[in-house]
Amino acid sequence: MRRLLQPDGSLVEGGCSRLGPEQLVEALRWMLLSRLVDARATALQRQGRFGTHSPVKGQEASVVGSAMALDPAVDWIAPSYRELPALVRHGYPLERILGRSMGRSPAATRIPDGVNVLPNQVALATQLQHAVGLAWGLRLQGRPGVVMAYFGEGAASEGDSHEAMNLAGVRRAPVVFLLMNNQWAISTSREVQSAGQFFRRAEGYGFAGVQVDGNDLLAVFEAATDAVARARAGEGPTLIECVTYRLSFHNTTDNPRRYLPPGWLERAECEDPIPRLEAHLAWLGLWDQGARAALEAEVAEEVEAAVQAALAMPPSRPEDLFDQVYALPPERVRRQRQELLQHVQEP
Amino acid sequence: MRRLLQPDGSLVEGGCSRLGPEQLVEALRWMLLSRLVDARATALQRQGRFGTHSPVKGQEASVVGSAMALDPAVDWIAPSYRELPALVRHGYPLERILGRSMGRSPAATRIPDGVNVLPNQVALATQLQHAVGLAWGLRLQGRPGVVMAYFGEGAASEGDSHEAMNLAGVRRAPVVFLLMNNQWAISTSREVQSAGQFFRRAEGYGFAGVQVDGNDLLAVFEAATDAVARARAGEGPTLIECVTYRLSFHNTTDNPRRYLPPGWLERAECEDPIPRLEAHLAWLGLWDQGARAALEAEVAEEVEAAVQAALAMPPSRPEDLFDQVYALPPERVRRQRQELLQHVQEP
Amino acid sequence: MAERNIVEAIRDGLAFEMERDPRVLVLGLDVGRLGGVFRATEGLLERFGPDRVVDMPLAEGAIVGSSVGLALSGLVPVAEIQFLGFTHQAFQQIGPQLARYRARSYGRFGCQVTIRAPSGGGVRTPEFHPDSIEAQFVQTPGIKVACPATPADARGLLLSAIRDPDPVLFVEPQRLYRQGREEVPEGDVVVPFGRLRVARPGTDVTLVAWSAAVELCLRAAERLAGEGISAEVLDLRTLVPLDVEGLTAAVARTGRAVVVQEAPLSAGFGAEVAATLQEECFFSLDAPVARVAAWDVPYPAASLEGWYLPTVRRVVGAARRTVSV
Amino acid sequence: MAERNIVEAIRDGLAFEMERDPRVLVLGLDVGRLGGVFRATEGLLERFGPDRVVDMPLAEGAIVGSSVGLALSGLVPVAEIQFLGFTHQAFQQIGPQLARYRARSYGRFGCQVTIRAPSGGGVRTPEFHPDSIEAQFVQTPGIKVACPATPADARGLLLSAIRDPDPVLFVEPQRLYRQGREEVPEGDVVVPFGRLRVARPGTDVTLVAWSAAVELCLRAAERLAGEGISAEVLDLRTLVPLDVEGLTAAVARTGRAVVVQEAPLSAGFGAEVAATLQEECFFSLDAPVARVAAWDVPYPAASLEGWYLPTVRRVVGAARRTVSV
Ligand SMILES: Cc1ncc(C[n+]2csc(CCOP(=O)(O)OP(=O)(O)O)c2C)c(N)n1
Ligand SMILES: Cc1ncc(C[n+]2csc(CCOP(=O)(O)OP(=O)(O)O)c2C)c(N)n1
Ligand SMILES: [Mg+2]
Ligand SMILES: [Mg+2]
Repeated sequence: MRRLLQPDGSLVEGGCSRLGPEQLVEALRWMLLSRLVDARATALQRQGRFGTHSPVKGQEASVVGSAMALDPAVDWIAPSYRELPALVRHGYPLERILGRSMGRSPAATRIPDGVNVLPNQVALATQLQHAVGLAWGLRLQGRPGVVMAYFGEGAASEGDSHEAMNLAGVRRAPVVFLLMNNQWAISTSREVQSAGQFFRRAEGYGFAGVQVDGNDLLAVFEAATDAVARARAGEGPTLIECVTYRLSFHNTTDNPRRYLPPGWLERAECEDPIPRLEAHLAWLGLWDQGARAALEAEVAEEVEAAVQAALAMPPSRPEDLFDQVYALPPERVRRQRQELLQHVQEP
Repeated sequence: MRRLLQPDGSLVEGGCSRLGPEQLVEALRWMLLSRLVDARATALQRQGRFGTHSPVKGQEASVVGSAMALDPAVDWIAPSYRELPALVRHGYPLERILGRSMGRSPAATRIPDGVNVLPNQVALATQLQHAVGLAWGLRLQGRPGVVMAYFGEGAASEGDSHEAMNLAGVRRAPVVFLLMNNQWAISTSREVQSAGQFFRRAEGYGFAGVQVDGNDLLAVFEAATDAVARARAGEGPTLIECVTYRLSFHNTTDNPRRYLPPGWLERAECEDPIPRLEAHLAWLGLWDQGARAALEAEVAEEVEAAVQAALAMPPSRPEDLFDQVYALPPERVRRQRQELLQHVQEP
Repeated sequence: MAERNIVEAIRDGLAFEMERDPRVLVLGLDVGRLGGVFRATEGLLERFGPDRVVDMPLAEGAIVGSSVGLALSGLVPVAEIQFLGFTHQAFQQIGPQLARYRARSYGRFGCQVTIRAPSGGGVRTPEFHPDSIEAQFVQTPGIKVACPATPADARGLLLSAIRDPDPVLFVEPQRLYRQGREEVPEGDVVVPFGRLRVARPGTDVTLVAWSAAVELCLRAAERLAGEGISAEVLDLRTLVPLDVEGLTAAVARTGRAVVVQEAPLSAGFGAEVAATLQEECFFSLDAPVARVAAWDVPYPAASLEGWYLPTVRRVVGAARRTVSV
Repeated sequence: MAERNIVEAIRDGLAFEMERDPRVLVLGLDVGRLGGVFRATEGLLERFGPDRVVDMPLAEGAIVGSSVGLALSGLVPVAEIQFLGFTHQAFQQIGPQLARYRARSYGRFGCQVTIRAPSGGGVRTPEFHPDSIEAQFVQTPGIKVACPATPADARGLLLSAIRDPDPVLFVEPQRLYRQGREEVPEGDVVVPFGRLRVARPGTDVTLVAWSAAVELCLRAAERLAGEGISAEVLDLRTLVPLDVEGLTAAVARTGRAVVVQEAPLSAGFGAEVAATLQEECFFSLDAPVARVAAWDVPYPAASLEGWYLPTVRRVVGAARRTVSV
């Protein structure tokens, strides 16, 4: 398992960081923002004002470190549902993402034109097939993009994950499979998921597989940058397994106390990627209480503004059910739309 | 790639055969029988008296060598559709197999009670999931059986193949995945199928994968025996990739001349496992023209008797449509059965 | 007898069958320590151990496909698919394999397998979780389809499902899981397949439903009663076998029927009910058989589901129109 | 104009679209050098090269799923699934993904994808190859379903399918692939979706069908004509969109209808047709809408298929009974 950053914030022997001071602070900023959104969304959900939320908590280095290897102008993200800061960095405005979970108008919350992000994917591993097709299609058209496809170690058990990776190998599609092994699929532990090592599957598909410390921003960034460079150079896909820990519940409907072994969470919390990156910044002499407070305040303001913007968005309307299902809707569906609108107007 | 038997019939340096003279002749017998059935079934199919046939031709060492590692009293076979001699050896009478393809009564041609063979499987790779469940179930019940599951390198691209192998690893199911890499999936070449090596997938699932010369009966038998022994000892699954060549068409509806590269078939024919095994018997001093002629005559007689027995079986009846679909059929289905039988009786 | 909601009744039914028949085992996602995302298997791991209550890798095809194999080995698997919408991930193993294994082997191998799956909307679940795709399984002969709507039926039909030598898809109404308790027998009390239940008697119009839509129809019938319309509510209980006789006899009595389904209109099981009714009691019908369904669009985000699903108002409207023909 | 059978018409339609629109590419099993197991893509590899005619690894989920991605990238994939029965291996990618991608992204991403698949029985194919499961796709809103029955329609509907910005399942009647030629326009002649075709005019009873069952109905109509019964044959052409207006207008004229499908009876698309007809023209119907279908059992072995599929005799019998009510 590749690691660059020690828990105390120092680099491993001979380790070398590819991120300059500004980028390190940018990364920390995304990570703090993500952590804050998790807290805010959870609170809103408890108040009945937010849909199901799946926190990124604990996995911020994996998400942010991989996303920062991408160029939003040409590269694409095929997300699962636990990659919020990656999407925001890539150009999907935070208020839209929040608004979507708050039942705001789908027109107001959809992915903006020109933002290279696919919709969140709940049907596990299905997005990997789309990612491969998209990457292959870009390549066929001589366009420069690389697709970063996120999935969990649970999703990796689905047939779609195999079919997608095998096809990617055959077509040398410019795609990076970013497997976030956070040790849990709801209550199912990593051992129940597979008897093998996830990153080793790549070899069977004829491309490189690497395992990195997913709580080490520098290691994730390094692996992702290399993979993106390879993909861009026409050298095909890479599977990156980020070994990390889910530090929160699976989602807001879950109660991990029912199944986490005693002490597991406490041990996992020692690996929290945020203090580790802060320690690194401090080790580099770039960090102090003041800097931290300033960044936290900035992030808090941004999140609050996004929440307010989301609340101010127009609500969903009945016709939203119909308006973007078909480009050319069948007559029967048109009639059903009319029927609904009439029905809604009746007392 | 593991190989024991040289093309000239000698053993490789330090190679050692686990098969005694009788077993070698038995193996050759199954292989010749299989080859003859291919010819006979194809001829019958051309006359419109036989359904679609998928020849084993070229793959006899893989099929027979693996099947001979099994104990039909306790072990199971989960076939695809290209393993005829394995099924016959395991106790599914040849005349029944042939009768099935000749439209004879399903009652007369079904797998006999007590014969541990699953039905032929046309929906590629689905049988692997059944094989794992069966193996796991046997283990849960403390029964000694091992399941040998056959599939092609094409079927290995299906999601079912991944899900089944991964589950087998987790449950340490006593199953052997026998991947017959015959280089073709209809017209799709091995390179289009995967950029990786098939046997290497096993490592990703946490169990052993081996690649053997699938035209080398001794090597296949050795690998299969080891795998069966491991499974029986509770050490879990093995993936065996038999590298072999499809020396005939995909099935009787196929015309490989449309897609085989020039010279491919001629080169592949040099690897024919039957002459190789005969050369080995000769090298051991166990084989001559007379012995061959006697064995061929014996096999011919057996095949002919099976064809005649199949022809003498009762034909299918309309009620066969209904009689084994449900153990407890819905009323509507019962009424449909009556309706059909009435309809059939009407002029 | 004890007061139980639907989840409790299912849990109790599972435990009862596991106690009664050592061949029965439960497998699925998170069914062990967690007790299932809806707690339907809570306590079973502790009681029956990890060989009979099995957390599976995250692959629906493997859950169903290995259940086929477990059944071949002589066991009686009860598989849980976390939400009915995710049976699509296992479709190749359900209709063509599980449902047909007896036919494929001409009776040599049966598959005594139950697949349990929560279904239906109205509880603000994420995408794919609320999809009502039960009709798709009626098109794959060989599997039976049970859709209980009450705690007693949930337990009684579950016992029938597990004991049925044929495979059964057991669709559970997630919206009703914890909505209301009723007396549920504790012993060996099965509810047979293929016999509908009169959920509320009535004389003017017959409302036909299954799963959570039965509850909707009961509310509509209440409202209709206030308008002087006596609506009978039929709960089909099982779609396969379909109680054609009970259905046509009941509708022949009122001469008017409204079929209510949570699935989108087109090619839903409501179409089968309407088609069958007009075939079987055409001359007793005073009005066309009406259908109230979700619209022919995908299940929407939570904020839109109230407009998507059939409502009491729409059922009442259809019943009113049907009665006034 | 040229005389073509259905396979030739499809091949010609594919080539025409690939020529017209450089974004169109064809992918599937054995579509390249072999030209597809039915030769529908024969010659395309040579003409358009391996980037536009792509042999895929053997995984239906990847064929459909990567088609979604190819469409997202701006291309227009025409995917071939070797037989409709094997769409079950890709079900999670069809209804919930391909069909819904526009809805899921609220219009940000459409999927202009056509899935072609041969279907239907009567030609002694192995297990799963002849399954008629088209109704299952009608239950997954967002995808259109075309079922041509003639060479001209095969080409004209295929052009419509490929150009439709919505995804289309294009079901091809394998029994009719090479059965009979007709004049097929060579130019840019599309057959629009949602307009049924009167395959044979008649006045006493309306036979409704799609795909290969249309040909069966034509034979039945011929036989009925000999008995003095004038049967009209309607070819629905597309199940989604369904030409409800054309259908009800036609059946209202005769007052009698028989729906014929190759799929098993229960919950087949024939149920939707019957349910719709009785809803829309109840008071014009002189007899119940009859259904003739395969039985509610799995598609059997070749030796049994003659007893399984609907026959001319059964269609004639149903029409006779319907007319005599
Ligand atoms: C196909 C499918 N099956 C089941 C589910 C229900 N489900 C949602 S998340 C989840 C666990 C996913 O675990 P993993 O892939 O490791 O991702 P993580 O949640 O840990 O990020 C499950 C089972 C689903 N969404 N999709
Ligand atoms: C799920 C599925 N998809 C497609 C087919 C059609 N088909 C039958 S055999 C075959 C090729 C199989 O190749 P391989 O697995 O290598 O086995 P082989 O025929 O070489 O023994 C295909 C595509 C099928 N039977 N099942
Ligand atoms: Mg996980
Ligand atoms: Mg092969």
